[in-house]
Amino acid sequence: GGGNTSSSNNTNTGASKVSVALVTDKGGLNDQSFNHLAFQGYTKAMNEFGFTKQVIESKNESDYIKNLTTAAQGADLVFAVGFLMQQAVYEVATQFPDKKFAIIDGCAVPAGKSECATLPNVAPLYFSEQEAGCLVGAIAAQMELDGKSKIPELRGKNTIGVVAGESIPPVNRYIAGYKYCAKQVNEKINVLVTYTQDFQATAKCKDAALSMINQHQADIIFQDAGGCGVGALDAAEQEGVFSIGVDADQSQVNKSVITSAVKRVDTSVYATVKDFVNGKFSNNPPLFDLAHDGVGYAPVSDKVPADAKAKADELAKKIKDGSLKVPSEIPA
Amino acid sequence: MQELAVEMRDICKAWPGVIANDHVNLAVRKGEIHALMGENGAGKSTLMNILYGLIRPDSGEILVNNEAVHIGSPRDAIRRRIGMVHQHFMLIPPLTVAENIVLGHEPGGLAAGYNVRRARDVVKKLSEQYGLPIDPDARIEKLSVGLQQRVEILKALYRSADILIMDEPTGVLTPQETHELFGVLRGLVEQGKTIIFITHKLREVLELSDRITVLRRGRNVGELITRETNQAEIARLMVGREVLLRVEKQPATPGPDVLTVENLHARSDRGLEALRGVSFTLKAGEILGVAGVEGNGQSELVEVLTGTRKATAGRITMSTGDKENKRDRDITSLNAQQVRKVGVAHVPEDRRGSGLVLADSIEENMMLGREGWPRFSRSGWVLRWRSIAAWARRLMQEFDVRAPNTKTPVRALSGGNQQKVIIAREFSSDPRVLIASQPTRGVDIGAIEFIHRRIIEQRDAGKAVLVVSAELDEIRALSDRIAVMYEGRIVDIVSPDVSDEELGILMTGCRLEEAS
Amino acid sequence: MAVPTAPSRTKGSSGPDESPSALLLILQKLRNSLGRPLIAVVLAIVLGGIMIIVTSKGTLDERFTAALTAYDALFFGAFGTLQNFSSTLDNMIPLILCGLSVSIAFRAGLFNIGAEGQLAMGAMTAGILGLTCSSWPGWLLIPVMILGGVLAGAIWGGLVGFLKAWRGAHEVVTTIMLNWIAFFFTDFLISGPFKAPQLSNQTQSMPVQVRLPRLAVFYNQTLGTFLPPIERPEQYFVDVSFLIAILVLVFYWFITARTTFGYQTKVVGQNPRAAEYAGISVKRNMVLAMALAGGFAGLAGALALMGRFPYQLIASVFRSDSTGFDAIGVSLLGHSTSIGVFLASLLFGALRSGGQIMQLRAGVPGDLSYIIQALILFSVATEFLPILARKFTRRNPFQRKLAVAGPAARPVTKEPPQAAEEKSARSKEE
Amino acid sequence: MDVLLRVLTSGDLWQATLQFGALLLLPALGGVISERSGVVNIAMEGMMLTGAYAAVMMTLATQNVLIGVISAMIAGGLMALIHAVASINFKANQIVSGIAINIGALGLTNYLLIVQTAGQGVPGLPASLRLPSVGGLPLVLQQNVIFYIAILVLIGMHFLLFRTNIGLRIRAVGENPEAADTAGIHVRAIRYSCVIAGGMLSGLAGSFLSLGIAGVFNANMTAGAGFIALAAMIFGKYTPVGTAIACLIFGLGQALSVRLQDTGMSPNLLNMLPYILTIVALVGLVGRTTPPAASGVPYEPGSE
Ligand SMILES: Nc1ncnc2c1ncn2[C@@H]1O[C@H](COP(=O)(O)OP(=O)(O)OP(=O)(O)O)[C@@H](O)[C@H]1O
Ligand SMILES: Nc1ncnc2c1ncn2[C@@H]1O[C@H](COP(=O)(O)OP(=O)(O)OP(=O)(O)O)[C@@H](O)[C@H]1O
Ligand SMILES: [Mg+2]
Ligand SMILES: [Mg+2]
Repeated sequence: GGGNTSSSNNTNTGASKVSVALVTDKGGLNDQSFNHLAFQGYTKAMNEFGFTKQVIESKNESDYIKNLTTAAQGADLVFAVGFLMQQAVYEVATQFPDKKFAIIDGCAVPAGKSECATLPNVAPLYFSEQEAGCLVGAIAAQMELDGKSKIPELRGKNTIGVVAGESIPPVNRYIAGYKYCAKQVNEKINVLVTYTQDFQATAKCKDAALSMINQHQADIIFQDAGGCGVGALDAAEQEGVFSIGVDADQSQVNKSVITSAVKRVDTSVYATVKDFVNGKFSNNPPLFDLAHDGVGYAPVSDKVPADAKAKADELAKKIKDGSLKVPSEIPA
Repeated sequence: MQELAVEMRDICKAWPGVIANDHVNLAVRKGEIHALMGENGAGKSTLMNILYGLIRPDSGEILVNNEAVHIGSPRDAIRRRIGMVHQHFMLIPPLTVAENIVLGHEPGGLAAGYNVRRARDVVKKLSEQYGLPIDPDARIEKLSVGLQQRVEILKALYRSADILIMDEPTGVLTPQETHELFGVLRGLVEQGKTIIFITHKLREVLELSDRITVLRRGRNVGELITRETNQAEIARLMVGREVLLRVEKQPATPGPDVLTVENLHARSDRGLEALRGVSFTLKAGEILGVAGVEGNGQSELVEVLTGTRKATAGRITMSTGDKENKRDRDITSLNAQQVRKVGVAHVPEDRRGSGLVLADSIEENMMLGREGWPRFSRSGWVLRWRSIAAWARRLMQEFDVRAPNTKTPVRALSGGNQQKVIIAREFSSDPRVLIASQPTRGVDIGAIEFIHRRIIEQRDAGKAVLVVSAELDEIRALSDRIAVMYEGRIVDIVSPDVSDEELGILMTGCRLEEAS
Repeated sequence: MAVPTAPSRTKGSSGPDESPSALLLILQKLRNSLGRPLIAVVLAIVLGGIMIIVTSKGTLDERFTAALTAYDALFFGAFGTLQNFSSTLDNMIPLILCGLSVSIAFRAGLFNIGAEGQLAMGAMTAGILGLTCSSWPGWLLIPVMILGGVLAGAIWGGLVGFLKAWRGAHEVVTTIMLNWIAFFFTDFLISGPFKAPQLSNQTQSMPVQVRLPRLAVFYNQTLGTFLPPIERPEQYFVDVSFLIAILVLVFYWFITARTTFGYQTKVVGQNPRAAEYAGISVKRNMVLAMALAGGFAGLAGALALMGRFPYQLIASVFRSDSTGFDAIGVSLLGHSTSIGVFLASLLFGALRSGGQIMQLRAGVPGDLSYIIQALILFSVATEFLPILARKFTRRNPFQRKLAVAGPAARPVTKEPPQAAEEKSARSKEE
Repeated sequence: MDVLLRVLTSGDLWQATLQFGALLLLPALGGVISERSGVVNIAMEGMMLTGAYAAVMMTLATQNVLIGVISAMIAGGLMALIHAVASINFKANQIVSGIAINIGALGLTNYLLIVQTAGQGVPGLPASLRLPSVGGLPLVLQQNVIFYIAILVLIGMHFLLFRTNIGLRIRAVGENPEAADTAGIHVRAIRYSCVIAGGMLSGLAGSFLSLGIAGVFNANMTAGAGFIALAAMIFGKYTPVGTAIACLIFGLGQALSVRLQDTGMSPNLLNMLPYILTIVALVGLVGRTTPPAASGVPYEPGSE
């Protein structure tokens, strides 16, 4: 570019001096999950604060450290998306102490260790997926309690399911909350879990959901498998039962979605940029939980009876006031 | 002036680096058998492929029945009633005879279902009409070459060809089959068809054709009337020098037995009994010719002898060559490498299929099967390219292999030169037993002369030589004794002075004394 | 399914008009082997540029600038700084090794789609050894891990050769299936028995003594004690396994060009019937070649584990890694020769590292580098150049050929070549 | 054991088996016809992915699912056309060309997805823009319409290849193009048609995946299905019926791997099932498979 930086769209504030980069994990921007959401938050911040877009999609694990380094060389704030980048963030952040880093779903972990290390320039952005999972689990369980007579689409077997991708921490936290709170609400409920070991092969997730529905008469399916999981939503629609979306409000994705477990990655990214711009970057950001509005459930559809929604709200309140602790490990 | 069926004027065709046809003219009269002759690579096939539309000429003009025509593809040629039997059969092995014949012109047309019955009827009618019996439902891959040849002719006739091009049709035929074929061709001419006939065999030309056109290095070097010429003149025209049509040789001076074969049995690829008790001995310094109609176990015999096929019974022993130690060595169950090691060299019948790796260079082919020998590698493991190249260079010179250098891929050599590569490799390995299968198949007279001389040299150097050939002329010219095979057995071993008739009788499985 | 056969040593040298001068020969060879791919690369880049122009926004001028910016970034990202270049080199390591894996199989006439699975098994085995013998000293454990990786890959690859030799099971099917089996099996081990406590889907990092140092660090510790040392060596990502990859390239060259084994596998690959005639065991060579192929890929796995941050095995990594497929392109682009594989790896490695910088700096999705990769493969594969050249000279080929095969060339074509008969055999070979 | 028995006797398992089978069958049949004409096609994966992408994008653009399906077939056909031009006219190495298509298709769909949707991904399709399933039948047969089309294609292709004159010509071209040429057959025309038809079938499979099964387009949503189809084609000895059986075996493995998770076995180990099943079947039952003789060999008539 020329020396005269009179670029047309960046003229609003002095804030155009900030530069922010986003490094996705191997899922890429099209993952229909946290990379995608992070990019949405990033875009929002970009529009507001007027920095230039600096995004790298990693193609495999060996790219993480390279891409973070490259990003750190050109940006003041670098977002690393995904817990798989934990070690790489530690490595790069120690090399660039004057640059700020934020990592979604993780923290800086020195190679060879498994505990987080606290670095002054790394903000770990954690989400209490289990709390979001809990709320949608409560809704599902209450609907099962209400039963077929009230909600004719149900199969009447008091069975719900989760179609999960791979067994990784964020996924398992969702499942943990879902199962735990479903049992809280409805002791006898049967919660099925299937891992498809895939976040992309839509057909596989659809089949897994169909199997739950047709074999076990599950009638509310929580998808927890990114792009693959869209197939599970579709299975529910096809069989005339219900589904629950994940990460974002997926009611637009499929008609069968009654609500979604929401994880506001976009908000967290946006908020972090905002803090950074305002000079308030912290290496100890709040846990993005229910209390901080980091997770939650999306507006329910009209298929959800009022008592189910009420149940969710009741649990939400308990969680917020601390009287209910949702485990992050899947209960037996 | 007789009417012309085909006239080709000023045909030029260049391939990268080679001019195949250089202003060639050819005139073929209606109703004649016109022979096209020339060395390997003279451009005969190219010229005929141009006439058949497989190759487009760079320039030149084609007239069919005195009418200038454009032949852009075989479809055009077929429309002009030109049929061609290619040097290499254009058949599809897994399909049946009927399918092969009607292919491209199926009864019912393209859009219809394939009608087995109608195709079969078509073939039956054709074979009756022209006296060429064949089973329409047989798969091509199960047919003998002779029958495949017949299918090719029927294919052309089915497309109602009036002008029939035959590119080296006798190259792989037995004498009997050749004789039959000639009968058929004469019959076709009587029905008003015109035949263009390519062959390397002078005798056949003199026997069959009316007129002869000779090509040399892409040029038309003469047109002869068969009645008025002789073998020597044709050969001279073809090669451009005098050719010895018969190799001189001294009577053999056989030494001790080298190879002894006792009661050998083996199965063919299809699991049939191909050898049913073959026994013979081969002496140092003699050539034993194996004659017989193809498919009577000759191929299997050679394969068993050279270690590429397992014998099911019987014994092959080889003398150790050691004067003091007279114990023989049993080589029945050795593999091909081991057989080579004990001193057996092998010129295979299918040079392109198994004797050479076409994509590889001459030098690489010169060590095929012997790469572990000290000349080519250190301790059988690390190749010595310098020595390999030097060796190849020497052999190329010694055996007159014509190619730019030792790194030329053998694919770019002519058939004759490819054969010389194999001959060079095998003959130079200082074997004690030399087995040559169809050593001159498809090569021109110049090369035949050369190869024959080399074989006799080997004999005179005291090697035991086994020659298998479908060419009676060749067998007769080379052999000191002739073994005739029939249905997996050696019917008799006779001297080369027996008459053609007598050999013919042996080849049908009768012994001479029985017949007389 | 036919497998493209390995080229013969004779590739560059053809035509009677060749001068015997060694230097000229080399130059000509270089032109023949490099010229075409180079033009292919240029063409691919032009097409990719058109793609950017079509899909970006703004006036034509802006679009054009966008394309230029993108390529500037691409090139910069691959070669622009020493650091970027080191990333390119780092990307090359598995590409070289897996490229050789595909190549050796090609030479034996086998199509190895299974490099990725063999790589996974190699990495897994090395990892298991590293984790279970973590108290061993580095000088012992490093070779043991590498050997273990090679061996595991060799077994996984050899199995393919064995199934083919024993039952005729087509290697394309078995390699695809074994890939997935390897992916799920390693995932099972990584997220099961060997999972690091408190981490998920990952094993512990390998013990410190087996982590291969970065090349720059290594240099500083060795040559750098005499020569000027490199500052901040840790930011150059390529590690010493690059040297190992180069050694393996030399090894491959030696095996294929200098040993009877290499010669025999080539014969087996090009003409199994000739191999039979020559007494070369087709089955044995098939198994050996596949085992060697697996060994190369297994080595790639072990080295990636030991040489790359974070020195641990992560579940589902192998499945989403495209190295095994890129390697097929590398191998074919490089004509299965060691130099070719090296250059093709350089190209692919550069596109990989450049592509990400391109996305970062020019905002063009990094996937464009995949599109360019595909375009390069296409234009190399189609060999459109000779065909265009022929079309171009078609106007008067006869005169031209005369010049080529003119009087001077007569001696070598004295027995003029001929063809029709060979055509089917020949085309089969190609 | 109980679980296994229950699973094996459930209609749901067989329904899923058939669906996975059909999804693989279409591209595999595309491979069969291409290979039968003598052109190796390992690019089913890429053609499927392109088809899936085109189907969704065109359906969204035109709000017409039929146009979406046709676009998918055209997109697959176009990819195949590239392959055909490369392998037939330019005598490209057909494996390289196939690899290029696979890499290119993945790159292209991801690239366009980001460019076209500004990184936001495509929305799910409403039911009206979906390929419908056939209801009112026994569970096993309640399949998407494309399933039934796949069955028709299977029968049609078997009939075409082995019972018609066109099929005779296709097989002839695949076995010995030179012979076919001299018999007056237009080799290039046949090869072009077969390769493009194959691509269209892969494209159709892509639309089955995106419009029928998933209702959305995801990055790399084929996730290797095209390669399994390739394997199925070889496994099935390049015959339509054999290929169908291979697809079923694989589909069964796939369906089982999800359903057997009830046994508490590791999902990772269970996921190996379809692949192991295929190898065992290949080694145990099928053995040697020989492709059409001229497969992968560019045909160069003497004139070129
Ligand atoms: N790829 C190629 N490029 C250039 N020339 C070739 C190529 N392949 C073959 N040739 C030429 O074709 C000739 C081989 O032709 P052909 O097969 O007719 O040999 P031949 O001598 O006729 O064999 P036969 O013994 O069967 O008569 C060689 O002389 C060679 O120059
Ligand atoms: N397809 C081809 N590509 C390159 N060169 C060819 C080709 N076909 C033929 N030639 C060349 O044309 C020349 C003439 O070949 P042609 O096959 O016509 O010879 P021929 O007279 O039929 O020989 P033969 O008696 O061996 O059959 C050969 O020397 C060969 O080099
Ligand atoms: Mg000829
Ligand atoms: Mg010839």
